[in-house]
Amino acid sequence: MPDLPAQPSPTPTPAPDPWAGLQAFTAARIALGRSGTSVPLGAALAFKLAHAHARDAVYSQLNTSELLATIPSLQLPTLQVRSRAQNRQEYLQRPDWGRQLSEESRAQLREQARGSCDVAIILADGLSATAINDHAGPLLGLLVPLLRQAGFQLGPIMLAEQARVAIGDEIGQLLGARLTLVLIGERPGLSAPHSLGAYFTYGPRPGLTDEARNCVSNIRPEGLPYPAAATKLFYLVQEALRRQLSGVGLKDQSDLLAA
Amino acid sequence: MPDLPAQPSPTPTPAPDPWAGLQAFTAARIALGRSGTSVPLGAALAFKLAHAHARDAVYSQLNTSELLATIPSLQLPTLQVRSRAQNRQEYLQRPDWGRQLSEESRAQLREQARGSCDVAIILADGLSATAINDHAGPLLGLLVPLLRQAGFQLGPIMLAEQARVAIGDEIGQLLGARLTLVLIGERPGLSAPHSLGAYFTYGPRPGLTDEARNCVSNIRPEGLPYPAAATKLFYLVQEALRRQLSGVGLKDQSDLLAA
Amino acid sequence: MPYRHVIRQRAYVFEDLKTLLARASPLRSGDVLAGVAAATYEERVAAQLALADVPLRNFLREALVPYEQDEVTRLILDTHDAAAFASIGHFTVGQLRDWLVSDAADGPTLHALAPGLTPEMVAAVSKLLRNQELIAVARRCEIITRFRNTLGLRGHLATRLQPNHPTDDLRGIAASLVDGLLYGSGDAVIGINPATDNPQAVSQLLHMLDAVREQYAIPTQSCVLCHVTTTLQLIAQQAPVDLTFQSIGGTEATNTSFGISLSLLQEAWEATLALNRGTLGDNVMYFETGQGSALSANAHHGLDQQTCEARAYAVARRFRPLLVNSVVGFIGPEYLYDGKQIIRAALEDHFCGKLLGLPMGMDVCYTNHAEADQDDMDTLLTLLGVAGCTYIMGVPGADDIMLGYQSTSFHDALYLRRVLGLRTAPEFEAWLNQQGIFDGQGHLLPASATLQLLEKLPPALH
Amino acid sequence: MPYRHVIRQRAYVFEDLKTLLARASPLRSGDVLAGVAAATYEERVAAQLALADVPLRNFLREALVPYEQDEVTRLILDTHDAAAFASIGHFTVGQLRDWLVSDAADGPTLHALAPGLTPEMVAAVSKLLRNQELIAVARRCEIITRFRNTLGLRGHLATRLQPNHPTDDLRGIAASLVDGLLYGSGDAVIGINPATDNPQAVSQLLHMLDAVREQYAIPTQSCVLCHVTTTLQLIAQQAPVDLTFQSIGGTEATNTSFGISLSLLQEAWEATLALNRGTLGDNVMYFETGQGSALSANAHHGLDQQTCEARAYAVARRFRPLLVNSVVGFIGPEYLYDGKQIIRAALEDHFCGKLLGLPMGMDVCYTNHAEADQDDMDTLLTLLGVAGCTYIMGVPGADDIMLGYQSTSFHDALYLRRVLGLRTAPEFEAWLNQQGIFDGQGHLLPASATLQLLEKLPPALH
Ligand code: B12
Ligand code: B12
Repeated sequence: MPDLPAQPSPTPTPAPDPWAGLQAFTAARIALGRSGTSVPLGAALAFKLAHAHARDAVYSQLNTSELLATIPSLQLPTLQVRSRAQNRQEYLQRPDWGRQLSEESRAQLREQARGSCDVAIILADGLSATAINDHAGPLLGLLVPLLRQAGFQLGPIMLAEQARVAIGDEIGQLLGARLTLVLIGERPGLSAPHSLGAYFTYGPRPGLTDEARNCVSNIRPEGLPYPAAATKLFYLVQEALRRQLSGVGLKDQSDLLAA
Repeated sequence: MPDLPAQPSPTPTPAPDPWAGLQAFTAARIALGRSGTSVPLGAALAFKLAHAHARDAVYSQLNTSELLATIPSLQLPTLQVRSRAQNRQEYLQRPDWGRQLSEESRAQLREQARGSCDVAIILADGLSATAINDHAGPLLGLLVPLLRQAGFQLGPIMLAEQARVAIGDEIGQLLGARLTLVLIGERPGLSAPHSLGAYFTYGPRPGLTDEARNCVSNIRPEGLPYPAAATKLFYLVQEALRRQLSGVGLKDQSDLLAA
Repeated sequence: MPYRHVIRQRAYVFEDLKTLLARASPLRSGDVLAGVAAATYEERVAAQLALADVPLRNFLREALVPYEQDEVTRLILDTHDAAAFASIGHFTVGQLRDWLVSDAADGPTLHALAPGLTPEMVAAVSKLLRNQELIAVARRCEIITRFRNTLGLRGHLATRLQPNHPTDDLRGIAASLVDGLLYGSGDAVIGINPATDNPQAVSQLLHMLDAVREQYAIPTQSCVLCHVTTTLQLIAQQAPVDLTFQSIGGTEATNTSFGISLSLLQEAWEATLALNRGTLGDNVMYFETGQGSALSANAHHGLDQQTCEARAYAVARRFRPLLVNSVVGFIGPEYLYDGKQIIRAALEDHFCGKLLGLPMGMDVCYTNHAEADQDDMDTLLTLLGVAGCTYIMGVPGADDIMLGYQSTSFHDALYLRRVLGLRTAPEFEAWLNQQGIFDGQGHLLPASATLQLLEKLPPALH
Repeated sequence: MPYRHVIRQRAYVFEDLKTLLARASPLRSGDVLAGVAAATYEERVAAQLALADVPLRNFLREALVPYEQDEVTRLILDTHDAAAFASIGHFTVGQLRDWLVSDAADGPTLHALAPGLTPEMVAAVSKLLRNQELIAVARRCEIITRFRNTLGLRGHLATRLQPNHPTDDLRGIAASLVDGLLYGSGDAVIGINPATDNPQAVSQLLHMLDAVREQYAIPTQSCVLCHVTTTLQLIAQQAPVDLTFQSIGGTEATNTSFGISLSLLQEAWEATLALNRGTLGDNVMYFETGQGSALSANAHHGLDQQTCEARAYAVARRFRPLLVNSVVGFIGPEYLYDGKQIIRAALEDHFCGKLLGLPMGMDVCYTNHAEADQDDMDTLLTLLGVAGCTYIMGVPGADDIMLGYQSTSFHDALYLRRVLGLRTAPEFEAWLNQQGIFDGQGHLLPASATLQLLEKLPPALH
């Protein structure tokens, strides 16, 4: 058996990777360095903490009162609906329920919805209500004026709890909307527990699947910023209404972002 | 790429091991044969089915009415008690509660127990109530007469639900028993989902641990049969009362079984 | 045709083959959600017992999704290789299991048999196998594919470098790409999921990837994982497409919900082949699959999700892909509840893919709404390494900042190669050695600022 | 001394080292039961962050169970090797982690360091390691012990043949024993758990085992796992005792509940050594441990169960055992709820034991009241194989008909050796080859009725 070195082992502070400068270009966990084949402990524990927080984000809730206070500045009525899933537990286990309105919400919409509109905007908690709490207001603040200026008639802003993307199909039909735009909390990631996704569907009706919609994802200041998201969505929604279609057939030809 | 043999592959019926005759000597899963390094499918599925049944046994319940109907033939009073664990879920999560009487049962015993006795016998569901349902009656039918003939005074037979071995310590103290004998359902095994264990403790009182008791295990017709178990227990209980001790210091010197 | 099994006087009846398969499946949330799972453990074992006795030929007679309604069914039955099947045509599912685990079923034999197996047969037999058997049998299969390097060789583990970015920022992506290369990642493919489906943005990504690859003469291939219709459009525009990617499912209706069909895939395959960009081989397709997508699109026809998944492999193998992987924990707990279910499903998917002759990799991953963590991934990663998985993902620090989930990191691949003695694709390893990144033994050298790659960073990073 | 960490303005305070360790432990039911687990995931990570900064020296200053009250604490502190510790004496727990996973911590270095590590340091650092790191570090440790053969060599996996019977029936046991030998099991030990603690019955078992071993000249050792007091009594009566067995725990009070003490173990060790029956070496003790036993006996002093467990290894190493194993899933879901918790605990136990210099095997097992099944065991088995586990159990068909739980089967060991290329102890393998059981490559030959062992069965089976 070999003797231990008389000298104390050098304190292991894993050296940073020489390309640490590249971290300026992305929020991705690059240039972490290593000890053996492992990520250094500091980075490993930071990852774990982010995991704890991302898990918490799944259980965040729509800040309805604040949203209801903000939206009126858009001069649009608001309506609150819920899906058939009563709570997070059910929501996670029954994605199908998250796509259907609850009985009460359905009855309510049947009663209150009259006439029709071009675009119905739905704010859905999805997997991160924080995303809606943080980003829906600023985004709508830019997008709604654009849509209005273009002459589109907007339905009431819907707040949908325990909702999946496809809940927009039923809502849109009940509102007589030509197109629904669902803003929804994307599943929380470690580095982005509050990312917003936008899905729009031309001719919404229950039973549609995802090939019939389009998506603009990763909306948040550290991702696709509000102005770019608003312009992109405006462009796409306009195209969809003009060409009377959405989904695989409609490509995002706006070069706004590529610029 | 090699061609497939033109001949159909021989049907794979894994050959039995040439020592299959040894199966006569044990219920253990020996001489299973093999296909590659795997157990043949028949044996693998039999194992799985046994697992399903053993899991069910954990949730079996004391057949109180039948037990209460049988025991009077022993001419002993019966009492029913419960542990602090209210149901199986709690029982599995809180072994400490399974060792304590519920408030009501404690109060009840305080009231009803008077005087003292040499041996208090407790039938506890443990992890397999089926074991008690099946084996407690026959075993007591042999053991009680032996104890009685030897002049020991017996306490009432206790039926304890959601109980662990150590519940006997509190019961014994409340009954003023010199010794408790807990018959309990051992955790169910695949081949023996209904095996009975017997644990006895001299000078029972809360706070004792297992070094203070003795155990006779695997009581069931396919394991230690009733007559042998009764004689062994009778021998050991007698010794414990004579030497005023149980546990590590008391060895099973009966050669009954070894014979 | 109903199937039955009696246990302790209780008769379990399963009305048809698909019900039998579903009831015989190990427990998972998606099958419970679909209402097709066994109600009790005993029922599940009864179904497995009944399934063991089903002749394999029944799978050729009893289509789980009607032939008339589903082009995937038609593909499976029309391309079934009766000659390859002949050697096991007299087996029941149970006999297939006993034969598969036996020494007779060695790698070459399994490879020759693959065209004779339907996905349903393979799914069925997987339900009778324990994890250890899914591992032991899969590891015998050596499925080799080539484009600019050689993937799938025994004793090798490749990685897809996945340098995603939430806005497809070229510098951000290049930064992750360089990081990955310096950690020895990228032999399977350098593949970006684009945040947007904007064809022009995708085209820029393709050009950037191609430039980096050419600049450093990396023996690998690149891919942007946009929708196949976008790729087709870009091929027409002469964009440098190495591989065409598409998510696929196991029923026609699932594929419809993905906006695809077999003829669209055929068109894409032919278009990509025509580019003729591979130097070592012409495997040009990259497919992703994953249990749950059919149910999610309400396109499962009452099948359990694992059988649907295996059927997706029949779609994949039609197009001789370079790479296939199941993104097993990607969708979420709605379909695979926790680490245990993810692990089981991953081993099944890997096994089924390999048995059907596919170059099967796995996205060892989970979402933050699932009951899983890094420990589960370490476990699964290690098991897949032993099972001979073709490749895994390489995501900086395991955190995909665009897709919102955790996959395997560059470090994870180093770990796995170290403990199991696995190597990168030979051509890629030679390149890593030459670049001073690897030491010639398959291990990373201490990072140095004088590496060629660092001294001359890709233009995107200037 | 309190420890603290602030996360998002929230200050987490841990009143002392044992609380900090408990809160930093991965979630498990036993710690929840004991009321020592972290209340939230965030709190757990906060504790891990705080723990990372604790100097290792604190563990020598702050005894988790008071020195005056506990002989295990006294053993740990009094036998601590300051010289071996010196090389890492300036580390924090976090630095120990970064060093352990580095290439500097190779096998020989770890071996030399072992006497300088206390169980608490090892438990602490294990809480900062992911499963993959528990595997990667443990596999570097080569802990070799000898009695009649050589155990623990790198690339080897041994098995304890466990031929239990509910009434200790000699024929029943012999039948299982022969079955095991014919499947290549038994190099670690042939060890019976006696159903009864009757000394005469135990003695008969010992004689039977010894006769079989002698009859076939098997290079292995036998053991009857009765209480140490019974073994002592039998040694005095000249029974053929190879190894003395005892279950041990990590606190004095746990050991009291087992009816033992350090001095009793010392006495047993000396008595067994004096028999001088080993031919290749004098490692004569066999210990079993397992998370949960301290809490079950209310003897945990507020420690988390994994730290208690690691302390049991300090008891074990005092007596230079031939074999130690944690019966990780044996006690039940009260302490380790499901497959995930069993897997994590097993990897921790194996890692801690190996780091402390013990010949660590594992009982890969579960009970029928736990949420676990064969798939979990396959998973754990495979992981432990990669981690270099010294030995596993060999139970006919994995079903222990006396102890009422499922462990690993003879077949499981064959699987693991096959997929990882592991071998039995060299002396034992030579014997298997000579008997016509193995083929010289470490694989079982087709079973034949003409095997020597079958032609001349042990007398117990006549
Ligand atoms: C989960 C997911 C999937 C799952 C969806 C299954 C499921 N039941 O969840 C699977 C793996 C099947 C999938 C497939 C595809 N996806 Co996807 N997916 C995601 C992801 C990671 C999370 C979505 C989410 O959190 N939704 C919110 C929850 C609360 O709502 P939900 O109702 O449960 O989710 C629904 C939608 O997310 C929808 N969906 C998922 N992907 C896509 C893609 C498009 C174009 C549309 C319209 C809808 C859609 O499926 C879900 C079920 O209906 C996003 C990335 C992100 N950060 O958001 C990418 C993302 C939305 N997907 C994307 C793409 C490109 C695809 C594919 C087209 C890839 C391909 N080439 O085939 C396919 C096909 C999609 C289709 N038409 O059905 C892109 C969209 C890019 C864009 N701007 O158009 C994203 C942004 C990721 C990416 N950059 O690659 N996806
Ligand atoms: C689980 C178990 C253990 C666990 C107990 C921890 C726990 N929390 O459950 C552990 C691993 C710690 C253990 C240790 C030992 N056990 Co033990 N154990 C069992 C087992 C497998 C199941 C018991 C059971 O189902 N109980 C029923 C449940 C419902 O009740 P419970 O209140 O939860 O269980 C308590 C008792 O089981 C008790 N207990 C467990 N083992 C023993 C042994 C003795 C002698 C006593 C008095 C009590 C006792 O511990 C539990 C907690 O208090 C049985 C085998 C069987 N088929 O029953 C062997 C068994 C009872 N144990 C046995 C032995 C020999 C031991 C040891 C003495 C071994 C040794 N040499 O050190 C030690 C020390 C026991 C002690 N004095 O504390 C023998 C008893 C033989 C005999 N007739 O005396 C048995 C029959 C198995 C065997 N043949 O080896 N054991």
